[in-house]
Amino acid sequence: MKPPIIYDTMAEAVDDFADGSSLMIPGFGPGTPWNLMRALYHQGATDLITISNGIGFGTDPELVNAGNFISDGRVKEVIAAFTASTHPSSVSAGEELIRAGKLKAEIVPQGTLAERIRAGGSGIPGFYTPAGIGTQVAEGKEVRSFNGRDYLLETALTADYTFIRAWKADKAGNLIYRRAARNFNPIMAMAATTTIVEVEQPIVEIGELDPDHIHTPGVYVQRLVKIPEDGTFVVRRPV
Amino acid sequence: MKPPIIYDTMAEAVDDFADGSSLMIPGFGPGTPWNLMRALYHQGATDLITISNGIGFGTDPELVNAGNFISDGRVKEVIAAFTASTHPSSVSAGEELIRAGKLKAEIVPQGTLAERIRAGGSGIPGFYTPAGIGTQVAEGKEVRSFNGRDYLLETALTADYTFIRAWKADKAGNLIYRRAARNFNPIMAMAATTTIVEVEQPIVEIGELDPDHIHTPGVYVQRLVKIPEDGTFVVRRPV
Amino acid sequence: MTTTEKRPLTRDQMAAVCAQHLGEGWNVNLGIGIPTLTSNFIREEMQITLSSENGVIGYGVLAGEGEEDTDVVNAGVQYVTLNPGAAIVHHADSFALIRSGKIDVSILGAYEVAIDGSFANWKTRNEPSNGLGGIGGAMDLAACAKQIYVAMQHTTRDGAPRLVTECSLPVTAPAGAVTLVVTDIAVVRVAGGEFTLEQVAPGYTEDDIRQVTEGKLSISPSLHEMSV
Amino acid sequence: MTTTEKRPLTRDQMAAVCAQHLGEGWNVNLGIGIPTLTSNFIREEMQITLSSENGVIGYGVLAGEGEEDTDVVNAGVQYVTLNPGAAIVHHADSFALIRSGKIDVSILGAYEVAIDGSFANWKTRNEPSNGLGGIGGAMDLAACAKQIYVAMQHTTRDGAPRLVTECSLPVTAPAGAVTLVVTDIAVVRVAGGEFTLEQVAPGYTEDDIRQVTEGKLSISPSLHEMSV
Repeated sequence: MKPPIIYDTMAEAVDDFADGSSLMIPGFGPGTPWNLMRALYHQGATDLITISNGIGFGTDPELVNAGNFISDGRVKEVIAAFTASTHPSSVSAGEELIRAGKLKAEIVPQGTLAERIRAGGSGIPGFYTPAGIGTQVAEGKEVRSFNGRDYLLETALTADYTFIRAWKADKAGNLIYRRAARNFNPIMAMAATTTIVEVEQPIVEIGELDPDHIHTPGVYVQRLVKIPEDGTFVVRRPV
Repeated sequence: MKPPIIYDTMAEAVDDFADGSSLMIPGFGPGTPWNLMRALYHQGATDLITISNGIGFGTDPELVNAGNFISDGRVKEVIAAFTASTHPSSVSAGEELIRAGKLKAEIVPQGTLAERIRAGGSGIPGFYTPAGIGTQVAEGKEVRSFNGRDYLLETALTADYTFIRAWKADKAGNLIYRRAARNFNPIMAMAATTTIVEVEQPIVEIGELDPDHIHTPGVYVQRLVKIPEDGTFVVRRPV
Repeated sequence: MTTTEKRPLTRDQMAAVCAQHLGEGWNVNLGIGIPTLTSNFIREEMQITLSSENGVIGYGVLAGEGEEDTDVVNAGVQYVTLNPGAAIVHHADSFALIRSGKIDVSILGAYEVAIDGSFANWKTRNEPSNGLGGIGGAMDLAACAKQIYVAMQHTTRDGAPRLVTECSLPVTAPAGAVTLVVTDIAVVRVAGGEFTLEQVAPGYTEDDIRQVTEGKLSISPSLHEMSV
Repeated sequence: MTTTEKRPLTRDQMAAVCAQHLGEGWNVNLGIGIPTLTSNFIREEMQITLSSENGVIGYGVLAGEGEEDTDVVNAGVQYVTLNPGAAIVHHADSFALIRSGKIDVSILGAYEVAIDGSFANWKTRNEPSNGLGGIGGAMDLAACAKQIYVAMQHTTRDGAPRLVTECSLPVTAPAGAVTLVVTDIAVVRVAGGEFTLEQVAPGYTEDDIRQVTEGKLSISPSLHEMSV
């Protein structure tokens, strides 16, 4: 395979991102590609479809998530496990837009979301899962019985782009994540056409990472960019 | 979770293995649980259902595979990606029994086999795959179109037991495999009710393995046994 | 049953009561809110494994101030510690574990629990399907964990019952999901199409609980005051 | 075209010809037999990644005698070397990679290839479905790789054609799978419902190939002798 292109800046890595694209955004607190998200925010991309665990509030210009784009009206559709707050008192811009019918939204159980992404990266167009049976989530979906139990048919998710947050990378694009920062990163890296990675540690020479320790093989990675010293390194508070 | 039970010998680890059980056997050359297989052979288990990549020739009493049990008439059903040789001149006992109608056999494309096992360990009862469309393998299976392409419905595989070959383990049952010895091991460890592991290196204390390096979390492991110094450590030749 | 000053449980005390209902060697998943506090009340000798939707298998107590590893969080994105023997998997493998039925109990928050074991915890309004909600891992857990415990306040802020005959909000799982409810004033078993009162908070009586509980409420022969 | 002594290709030479048909930066899967020999003929500057069904992504040449790592094997369970930058995944993730369409070409052995691009390589007899065969990863690869090259002898030991109008053995994949066939005497493109002869082994003529090929065989305008 051709090794990934290594960019000097986040802005260059997302420069050609096309309006109207779908974007998978990993992260569950740690593991969020804050730097690429901020760069894309400034790049100006609009008319997006976002796939992420939550849609975010988007109130912090330094910790950019889907919510920042939603608040600006730059998202046409969201697919997520959290589209509304669980507290009636805290309502995001996204929730208001969805309720007003101005933003298309699909709410997905988190395990189903993860498996749909994994399926998308695995050439599996559909699978059956028990999550959501007997709930609103099952509306309009095929129910099928296996061994006497009901399951829902769910379909694969893929995306034009994903932004990945890695701890270590080599120049072949092999990635290693740290602790719970792994979360959605490995499966989203598999499911997107263009996988762009922000890396915490200096990108090392090919051969320096143990093949047994790789979480995402380089074959899935198109672009790498080292997070600069003044970049966003950690989740500075629970979000 | 309760930590796995650590056995002193292979024989003790398989002592209560019940006749009529299903058994997943990993291995693709390396990664084969030779020691547990030999112990089970001597334990006397019969009437087995085996799930493995190939059914083996079973001609070597030291490198015991499904073939040794088949040759002895101790297997009632095989599920595998190779049930017959690709050379007409080399016919195994299993192939002869299957052709004679004396052994039930299901032949499965290797990727479908791996995914069915992964599904079995993941609470996914069925999924769609393109492999086998337009071939004998599709006979009797549901064909469904997604985005204009045809796929086969395939169902999950689970088993009563699996024997796992690990490189490293801690007393919590966390496992690490080495290089291509990984193959079917992680997914079979997830898909069996009772997962019994033979370990190459001394079983270390809890906390000595890096959580980021674990390939099989201990939650999937019921029994551990260290391979003795005179045990079978390597594939001594291509098989 | 003594009738002393009524002392409803604090959130920490509710978490402690949840911890008392865990079995030795269980694999446990803790939802956001009161459930995640439970990790602080689990005795080591119980050999409990806590796993979180985000793929952390084997975490421990909440991290102390200044001791946070910002890459180690639970389902509530609170900083936690890793126990020795922990393992990390990705999100799809984490839910593979959940769906495969290896979680003995998931403790979740909820708005309502009904007598048939159905419960509601993902939508704050009874509105048709419109893509809105906060499901998180709850539906996977509700469908696949061996048991679901719910930890919640016994009533709404307005005093309306949360233990009900039928959920008024869209359900997270249909009948048969919830087996136990721990509230600020009671521990209630859910089985056989009814609630069974097993424990009351200090100072509370059967009647106190009955007044704020909708749906059939039986009394356990072993009803007793909580030890908190 | 010169007519000199006929020199059919050795297995190694066939592998070398396969290697000549790989594109820069391709992800390549090599089947058991002649295809696995191809790994020895790939130039480093081609930036080819070889991956194997068993989850080895980025292997290199066959291991020399005495240099075998018994945990590093290819799809044929031959000892190979790992290239710098290799990564290991488990079997399900390996086929996730294959099914997702990221393999540019898989080179496989076969018994027969038909003019429509269907091919047969998993059953040695034309018998009904009885659970017998050696499929391995071939059906997944045939369904999902961007291209399938077949490396095989041009005829059976009895001299019967293996390039045929229609496969007589049960197929591994229906029409549209195989794009190129490399045999001991020819390189044949498969497209548009016909074979197109592109290269011949030293000393062979169009007519030599036509005599042992069934099904429509066109001649490429750029027909030339193989460089081996």
